[in-house]
Parts: sequence; C-alpha cells; structure tokens
Amino acid sequence: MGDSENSEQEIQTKPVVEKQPDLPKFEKEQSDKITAKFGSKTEIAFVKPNRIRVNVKKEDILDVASFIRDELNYDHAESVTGVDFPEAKEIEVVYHLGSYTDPHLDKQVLSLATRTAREDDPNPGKDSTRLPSLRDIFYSVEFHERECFEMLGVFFDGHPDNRRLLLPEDWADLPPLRKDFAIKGR
Amino acid sequence: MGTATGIIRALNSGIKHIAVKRFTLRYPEQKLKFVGDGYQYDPTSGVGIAGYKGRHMLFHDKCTGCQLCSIACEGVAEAIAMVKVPETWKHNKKSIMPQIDYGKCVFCGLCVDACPFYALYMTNDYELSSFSKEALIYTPSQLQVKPEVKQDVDIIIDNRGATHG
Amino acid sequence: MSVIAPKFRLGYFLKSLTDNIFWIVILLTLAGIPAIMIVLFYIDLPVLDGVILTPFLAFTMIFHPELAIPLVKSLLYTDFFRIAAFPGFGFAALIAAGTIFIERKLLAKLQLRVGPFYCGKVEGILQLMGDGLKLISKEIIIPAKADKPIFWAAPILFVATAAAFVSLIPVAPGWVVADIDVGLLAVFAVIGFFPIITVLSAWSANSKFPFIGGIRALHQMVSFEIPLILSLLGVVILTGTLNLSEIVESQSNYWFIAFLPIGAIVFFISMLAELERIPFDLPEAESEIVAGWLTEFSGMMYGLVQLGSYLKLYAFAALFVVLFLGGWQGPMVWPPFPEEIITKGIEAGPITVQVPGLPVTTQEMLNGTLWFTLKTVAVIFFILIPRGVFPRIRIDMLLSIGWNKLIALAFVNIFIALGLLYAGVIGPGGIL
Amino acid sequence: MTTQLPPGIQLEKVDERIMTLNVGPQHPGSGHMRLIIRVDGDRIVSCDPDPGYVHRGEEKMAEYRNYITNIPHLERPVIHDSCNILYPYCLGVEELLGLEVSERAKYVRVIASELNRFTYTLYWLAIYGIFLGHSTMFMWPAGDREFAIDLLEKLTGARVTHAYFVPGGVRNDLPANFEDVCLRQVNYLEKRLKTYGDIFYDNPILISRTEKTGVLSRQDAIRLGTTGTVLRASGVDYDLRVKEPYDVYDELDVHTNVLKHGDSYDRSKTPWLDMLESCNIIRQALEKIPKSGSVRVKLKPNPKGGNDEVYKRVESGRGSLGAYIVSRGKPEPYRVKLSVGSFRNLICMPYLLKGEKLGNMPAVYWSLNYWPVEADR
Repeated sequence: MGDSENSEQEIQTKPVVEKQPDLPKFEKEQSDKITAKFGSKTEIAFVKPNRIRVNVKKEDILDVASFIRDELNYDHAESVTGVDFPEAKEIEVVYHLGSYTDPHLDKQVLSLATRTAREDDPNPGKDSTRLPSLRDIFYSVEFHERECFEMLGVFFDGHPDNRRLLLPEDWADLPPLRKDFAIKGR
Repeated sequence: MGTATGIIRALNSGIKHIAVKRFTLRYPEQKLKFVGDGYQYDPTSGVGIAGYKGRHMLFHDKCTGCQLCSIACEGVAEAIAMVKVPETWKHNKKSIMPQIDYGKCVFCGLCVDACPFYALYMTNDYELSSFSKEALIYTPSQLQVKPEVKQDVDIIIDNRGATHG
Repeated sequence: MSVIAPKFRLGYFLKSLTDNIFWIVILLTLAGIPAIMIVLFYIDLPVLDGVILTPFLAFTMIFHPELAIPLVKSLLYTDFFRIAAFPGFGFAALIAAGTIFIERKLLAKLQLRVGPFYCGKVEGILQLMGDGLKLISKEIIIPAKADKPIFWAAPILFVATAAAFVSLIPVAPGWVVADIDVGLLAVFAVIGFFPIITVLSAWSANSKFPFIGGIRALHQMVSFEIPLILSLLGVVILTGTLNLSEIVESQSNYWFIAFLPIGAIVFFISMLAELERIPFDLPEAESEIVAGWLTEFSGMMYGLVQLGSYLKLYAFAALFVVLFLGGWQGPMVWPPFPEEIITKGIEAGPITVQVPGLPVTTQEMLNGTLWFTLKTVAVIFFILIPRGVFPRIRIDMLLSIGWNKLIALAFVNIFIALGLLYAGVIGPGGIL
Repeated sequence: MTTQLPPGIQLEKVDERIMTLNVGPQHPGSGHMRLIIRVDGDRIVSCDPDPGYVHRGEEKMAEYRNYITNIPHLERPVIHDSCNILYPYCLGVEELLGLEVSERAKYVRVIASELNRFTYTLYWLAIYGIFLGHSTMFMWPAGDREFAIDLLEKLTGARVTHAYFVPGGVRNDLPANFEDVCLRQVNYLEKRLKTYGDIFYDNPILISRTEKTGVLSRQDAIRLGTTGTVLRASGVDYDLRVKEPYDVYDELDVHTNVLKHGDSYDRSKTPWLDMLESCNIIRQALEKIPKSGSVRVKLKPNPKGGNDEVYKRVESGRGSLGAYIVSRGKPEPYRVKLSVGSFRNLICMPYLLKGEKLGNMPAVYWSLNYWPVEADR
C-alpha cells in the first residue's frame, strides 16, 4: 500500500489546478473566491467541470463552510463521506455541497474535505478522532454525520445527536468502514 | 359541490372498470413468452444478445475448462465451481467444467460475459425449485441439456383493455 | 398416485359407502321408525279438513300428494317457517352468501383481477362453500387471558342481533316475521345492541388491537346512530306510523326518495358507517390495527361474525328499500297463474293424481318478493362499490362528519318533511 | 420509597401522558424500519427514526470487488430501481477509466432508466394506496407495473435485478421489434396512469385525508437538504435531468413537475406526474435513438482507475442519487459512497411528524418516497 500513500501525497502537494491551462471558467471563479478569502488555509485540490474540491484543516472548516454558505450560496449537503487512510493515519471526511436556490450553481457540487487523526485502537467518541460538526451551518448533514460517526468512528463536536443510526445496537467491533475491519474470507 | 362531483366521478371511474378486461396472468397455465432463447454473449464484439437470464446451458464441445466463468462469479455469488469431468470429453484438456449451484446464483449473467468460447449461455428456464438444496446444484451433464419450455403468452392490448393471452 | 392419500383405492371407498348406507338403513328400521311412530302418537297433531292428522295419514301423503297441500300451506303460515326460512333467516342468509361472492368478484373485476377462480370450475362459484368448510374445520383459539363466557357469546350474540334485525323487515305484503306497530323503534333498539356486543367482545379478548378496534367501533356507531335515527324521522312524519309494512303501503304511488333525497343520502352514509364498510372501516383498518375487534376471533367464531355482518348488511339494505324505495311496490310483472292449475291442479306424485290448490302462494307475494329482492340487490351493489373506490378516512374526520354535517343535514331533512306535511303535499290528507 | 438498583441499570422516567409506540419493524405500516413515536393522546410529540434493519454494508463490500463485479451488488439496495442506482456508479467509473459511451447506448440507458422509474414508482404508489386503505390503488399500480416489467424483461432478461448497466454502455442491444412493443405498452400505460386521477388523486376523500398534513415549506425543504419528489412538491424547481443533464437528457425535452404546497398530497402527486413525464421521455428517446451502433465498450479484464475521485449523480425515482468513487490505482475502488435520496429524505421524518395526528403517520411517512432498503444500503 506504499504506492497509494505516495500518490495520495502527490495529489496534495501538486494540485492539478496549475497543470491544466483550460480550466472551466465558472468553477475557477468560485475557487478563486475561496482562495482570495482564506489564502493558504485552504487548498484547491482540483477544479473539474461542475466539480470543485477544497481541502481545509479541521480548525478552519467552520469558517470556510460559513463562507461557502453565505457568500457562495451553497445551501445543502448532498452527502458526507468518510474515507479511511490507515497509512497516513488520517480519516478524511468529504462534504458534497450543492445549491437549490442559486440557479448558477445547479450543476455544481463543491467537495469540502477535511482530515482528522486516526487511532489504531479506536474508541469512538472518546479518542482524538473528532471534527467540528457542520450541523449548525448545513442542517442537512445531521443524519449523514451520524452515519459517519458509526461507520468510521469520527466524533462530531457540537452535533446534538451522536448516536447509532444504521448498525445494530450491540455492535461492539471496529467501525466497519475502516480499512482494518476486514470482511470475513477476504 | 366539488366534493360531490369528485365522489361521483370516482364512482363512475370505478364502475367503468368493471367492463375492462382482466389482466391477471394465470401462471401455471399460462407462461410469458420471452425474447429469443436466453441471454447470450458475443465475445468478438463484446456485446450481449438480449434474452431471458434463466438457467445456464453449457456446450461441452466448446468448454475448455479455462475457469473464467468461475472467476467472474467469485465476487458476485460464488455459485460456480469447477468439477472434474471424464477425460474423454472433447476439447477439454484440463477435464474440468463448471458446476452451478442455483441456491446461490443471482442470474446476473456475468459468467456468460466472461466466457470467450461461446460455451456458456443462458436459457428461458426459470422453474428450478426443488425439495432439497443438493438438487439445486447442476452438474456439467445436467447443464448440457437444453430445457424444454412452453411459453406462449404475451400481453395483448386492445380497446377493452390489456390482457394476457 | 395421490400424495395426500397414498393408500386410496376406489374399491375401498365404495365399500365404505355401502357399509354406511347399510348400517343407516338397519338402524332406521330397527330404531328410527318405531321412535317416530311413538313420538307421533304422543303429540298433538293438527286437524286438517276436519280429519286429525294421524301418523297413518302422514304416511299416506306419499301416495296422495293432494292431501299434503293444506299441510304445506299451514306450514307456510307457521312462525317457525317465517323465522327459519322465508322472510327470516334462510332468505337473508342466502342473500348474504350471494353478497359475499358478488363482492369478491365485483371487487376483483373492478381491480382488473380474477378473484375466486379455481374452486368449483366456473369462476370460483363454490369458493364460499370452501371458505365455510375451512372455517368450520379450523381450530378455535381463545386468548389465555380472555373472559371466556363473553368471548364465546359475542359472535353468537352478534348473529342473533343481526337476525333480530332481519326479522323486522317486511319482504312482501303480509310476509314479515314480526309485524309490530313500533317496527321502526324496534329497529333502532336492535341497532343499539351492536356497539355493546362489539365492545364486549373487544374487551373480553383482553388484547390490544381488538380493544382499540372496539373503542373505534363504539365511537363510530354511537356517533352515526344519531343521524341515522334523525334521517328516518322524515319518513315517520310523512307516514304517521312506525309500522314498516304500513310505511311500504303508503309508498304505493311515490317513493319517499323523491321527496326526501337528503334523508336518503344521510341514511345511506350512516348505514355505511354502521356497517363498518370502506370508507368507514376504521374498526377493522388492517394497515393500522391488524383486523380491529376481529383480531382474536378464529375458525367458526370469525365465520359467525362475518355471517352476522353480512346479515346486517342485507338488513340495512332492505331497510333502505322499505323506507325510501317503496319496499315491494312495483308493477306486476309476475305472470298470472293459469286458471287450471289453481282449480284442477297439476299432475304429481308417484301414482299420477291431480293436485289442486297449487301454487301455495299468491301472485302478489311473488311479485313483491321479486321487486323487493331486485331493489335490495341494487342497494347492496351501491354499498359494495365504495370499497373499490374510496380510501379509508381518519377517525377525527369520521367524527366530524357524523356530528357536524350529517346531523345538520338530517335536520334539514326533517324540516323538508314538515314543510311537505303542512303544505299538504303528502302525508295524511295530502294531495298526492 | 427508593429501591437500590443494581449498578448499570437505570429506570426511565415515565410521563403519564406520553406513550411510546414502536411503529415497526413488524408493524404493517412501517416497512423495514422502526419509528419510535411518542404520543400525547392522538398527537405525535416526537419521532425518532431507527433505520438499519436491512443494512448490508454494500459500500464496504464494494471495496473488495472490482469495478465490474460490483454491479450485481450495488443494485441490491433498490431492486425495483436497479438501473437507476447503477447509473451514477457507471457514469463515475466511465469517467475514472476514461471510457466513451456510444450514442445508442446512452439512449438505451435513458429508456431503461425511465422504465425503471415506472417499476419503482408504481410499487411505491401501490403501497401508498394500501396505507390509506384504498385497495384498488394497490391492485392497479401493482398490475400496471407489469407493462414496464415486461419491457424490462425483454430488454435486460430479468424482471427485477437487471444488472444491465455496465461501465462503457449496457450489456446488450435492444431486442428485435422492441421499439414497437415499447411504444405500444408505454402508450397504454400512460392511458392507465391517467385513470388514476379520477379514482385516487381527485378523490375528495383522499384529498381531505392528505391535504395540509405534514407540510414542508420551501425554506425547510432546502434547509433539510431534501431531494427528488419531496423537494419538487415543496416548490423547488430542481430536477437533475434538467439541471445537470447526464447522458442524452440534454437532447430530450424534459418537463419538471413542481407543486407548491409541500403537503402529503402534493408529495404523493409529484411521482405520478413524473411518471406521465417519463412516458414522454421514452417516446422521445425511441424516436431519436440511432438506428444502429455499438452499445458497449469492450473492457479489459480487471480495469484499473487512476488516483482520482468522481462524484456523479442522477435523478432516480426517489430523488438525486449520487455515487462518490475514490480510486487509488487498483482494480477495486478505494471507497464507494452512495448518496441516496431515501437517506437524505429521512431527516424530514422527525420534522414532519412532530405535532401531527397519529392517524396521519402512514400518509406522511410513505409520501416521503422513502425506501428503507435503499436508505440502509
């Protein structure tokens, strides 16, 4: 799995933005607004047609999310995905944000990604795997964050209802979407 | 008054349907007709041929025992196992052929897509129930048999509604 | 061959049949006939045409059918026949059975389905018999903590009450089980029994869903009985009588539905609610409370409740016919009996003899029965159709319909009736 | 009097007025989920949805199988809508692998996906009918589904789990004479759908039962991030087939049905209008489909994606259906996330049921176009 770690860093260190000269115009404007506001705090991972990805540190995610909601008019979250990177000892949480109110943003999906520390011996809710909750900014993330909490053990600070959602009540194993939780026989 | 007209229109619509033909397919007596002889795949063009995805049919003279169908099934249902067959059977130097467990098969047809030798097709036979799980395991010699099906009912649409006939 | 009875052989089956017949004949000759003779000698026998009906005479009727005619006629006018067979239970049960079958086929046809199909070769005509057999042969399960006497009694009481209701309905001129002067009041009294029985059975089952269903049924029936009764007051005002037969007689020229359409509509809607039929089937709402107050009934207990509810359906439809559609009134369509049948009689019996005095009933009675049955079946059709057309309504909507709208409409109906009466249009001394 | 409880055991504080009801998972009015409802008399005080009874870990399973083998698995959450749930996955894998889908295949996909919208929505409508005690509305959609199922069976070879869409096109071409049969049956189906109006949607009893129950305002629909028919019933004009047209939807004339009240009645009517629109789309697609051409790109065995990620979405019967695929240069995807409409609409349930009458619970619950199996994945 060494490859994937390296390549993972490649994406982060060398953003695709600089390589491609003919970036889609509207999306570039959007990403430039974020860069202009936050500068080095944010990192535009890629700008593709209709898709922008912004990586932020977890300390800044509340500010960036507020900016995205208030200034860029994204008003709801489509999904919240947790991705486990055991080699980097990090768990990434990606918010896919969309907009219903702004007709210019109909096609756009903005991915807001942040990372948090990952512990090899997880204790969901009580270890350092935690992130600030975006529920106060995007109300629609409520159930998605609950799912993320049980599936990857990411505790969302400020979420009012960090409970089990899909898994059975007596689940006592690792959070199942972590990579070290192996399916039997695979 | 709108309520009254609404109620009368609903009653009228209901009573009108008493004259519409009945649509039920009376299954054991009638069986739906399918397109063609079952799902097939043309490995040269890489496109399947439309048909019903029922029980498989294995052509012994074409099967080479390459296990590609078994590998294709590995992540899906793990229904295909390769079993020993008599070495005198033609074209099969490894003398292994697929044996399909219909207790596990999901009839996705990806094994047919995997076969590069036109050896595995699917047929229109879907009545596979049996009293024991062992009887659901079809050996290569059982898979060789072309099933006899009598399916001749189609949907007929006319002025008085649709019916099966 | 057969999996169900692997050792079945036709020869054994025939042998068992003949064995049974043999033993029945032996027992009848040795014990049955003497017993009948002894009983017949010790009871009071009717007097027919001045001759006491002796057992000997009774047996000679086999060879002289004309002697049986007075007996049959006297039987037709006994209370037992009226209660058990014609205007009473048997007739009503026949119509109820027909209703169940028609309902299933009609609903199936409306929903583009087939419905009962395989039982009885022709469109499932014997399905009802099969269902009845199944219900009879099923085990009756009673909840462990149920109040057993009441739980047992509830279905029987339900059928009995429904039958009491049936007994008040006049079918043809003079053909009614209980021709009482306060017929309509008696109907109200009998209807008042149903919620009590429902709640008793629901409570005695000691189970959640029957209890909720019973409470719902209580709410529904009580709140719809008031508009039901009020809507009939108009008819009483116009006729000035409570006797159902007289109400029918007074409609010989005009049916009351022509004068009191609002009353008829209110009565019809209240009737649907009383019968717990869609859209008012809240006590049995299967997506909410399983089967309501019927949940714990099994086997023939359930069958009895079903029989009772369909008897009730027939009785309500018949009451609607009696009150608003002119009962048995209708043009004479029954062909008159040929003169020679009445005077000379027909040829009948093992030794051919002329039997005068047939037919035993009158032309008016047959004609009245025909019209009555036709009208009842038409009303039943309109009771059945909503089941395929309407969704179930909510309990608060139901109560608000019952208490607000229907009662107001029933009062409007009463005022219409009073207006008609005082304007001298109809009623005692009216111009019509 | 206080009794000493053993350690670890707490007594729940019980309010005399409040009763807790478990609606589901065996209750006839719930589906494969549980709603923990607390009622005060006939009023719902709070509602806590408890999904997960049919959670199968499809996302985890997808990480262990290659891009092709995932197909029969990923369609399992909604077997009635299996073409639509594979649609974003296939679009995503095509972008990852750099596949170009032929024009004919795109049209075939549109036809199959719209036919699947019928099979799902009619099933949903049948259950909505029986929830409201309307037995005819159970039988008619369940019977009329047969037209769409029959067409899909002719096209894909299976009645429900089609496994028809693959990255790079579709599995097989249209069978002979399919266009005529499809046109005939879709026309008849449209005629049948229109008869639902009189008996169900214009029925005053149904209207009085569902109108003004569970009202979701426009602002709340946006704030809660709802999607699909729930969103459009609340007056938000957002249909991905129009707003972000995928495949050939930009060449077709798609009309978005938007109703404005946001109550149960509008929410139940929008899918019906969508189905009528689907008839138009299928007719257009049958007209415009190229008469010949390949429908499937031949793939290498075990195709590998680069270090990339895609997020693709389509409009399914229940709303926007997104697939987020992360690839790390392996034959297997590193992470597959399905963002499904049912799960996104689940958040409305506690919000809408609060303060509602208990008798309205089935009408509101099922009008959310919620498919428990899909929400659990």
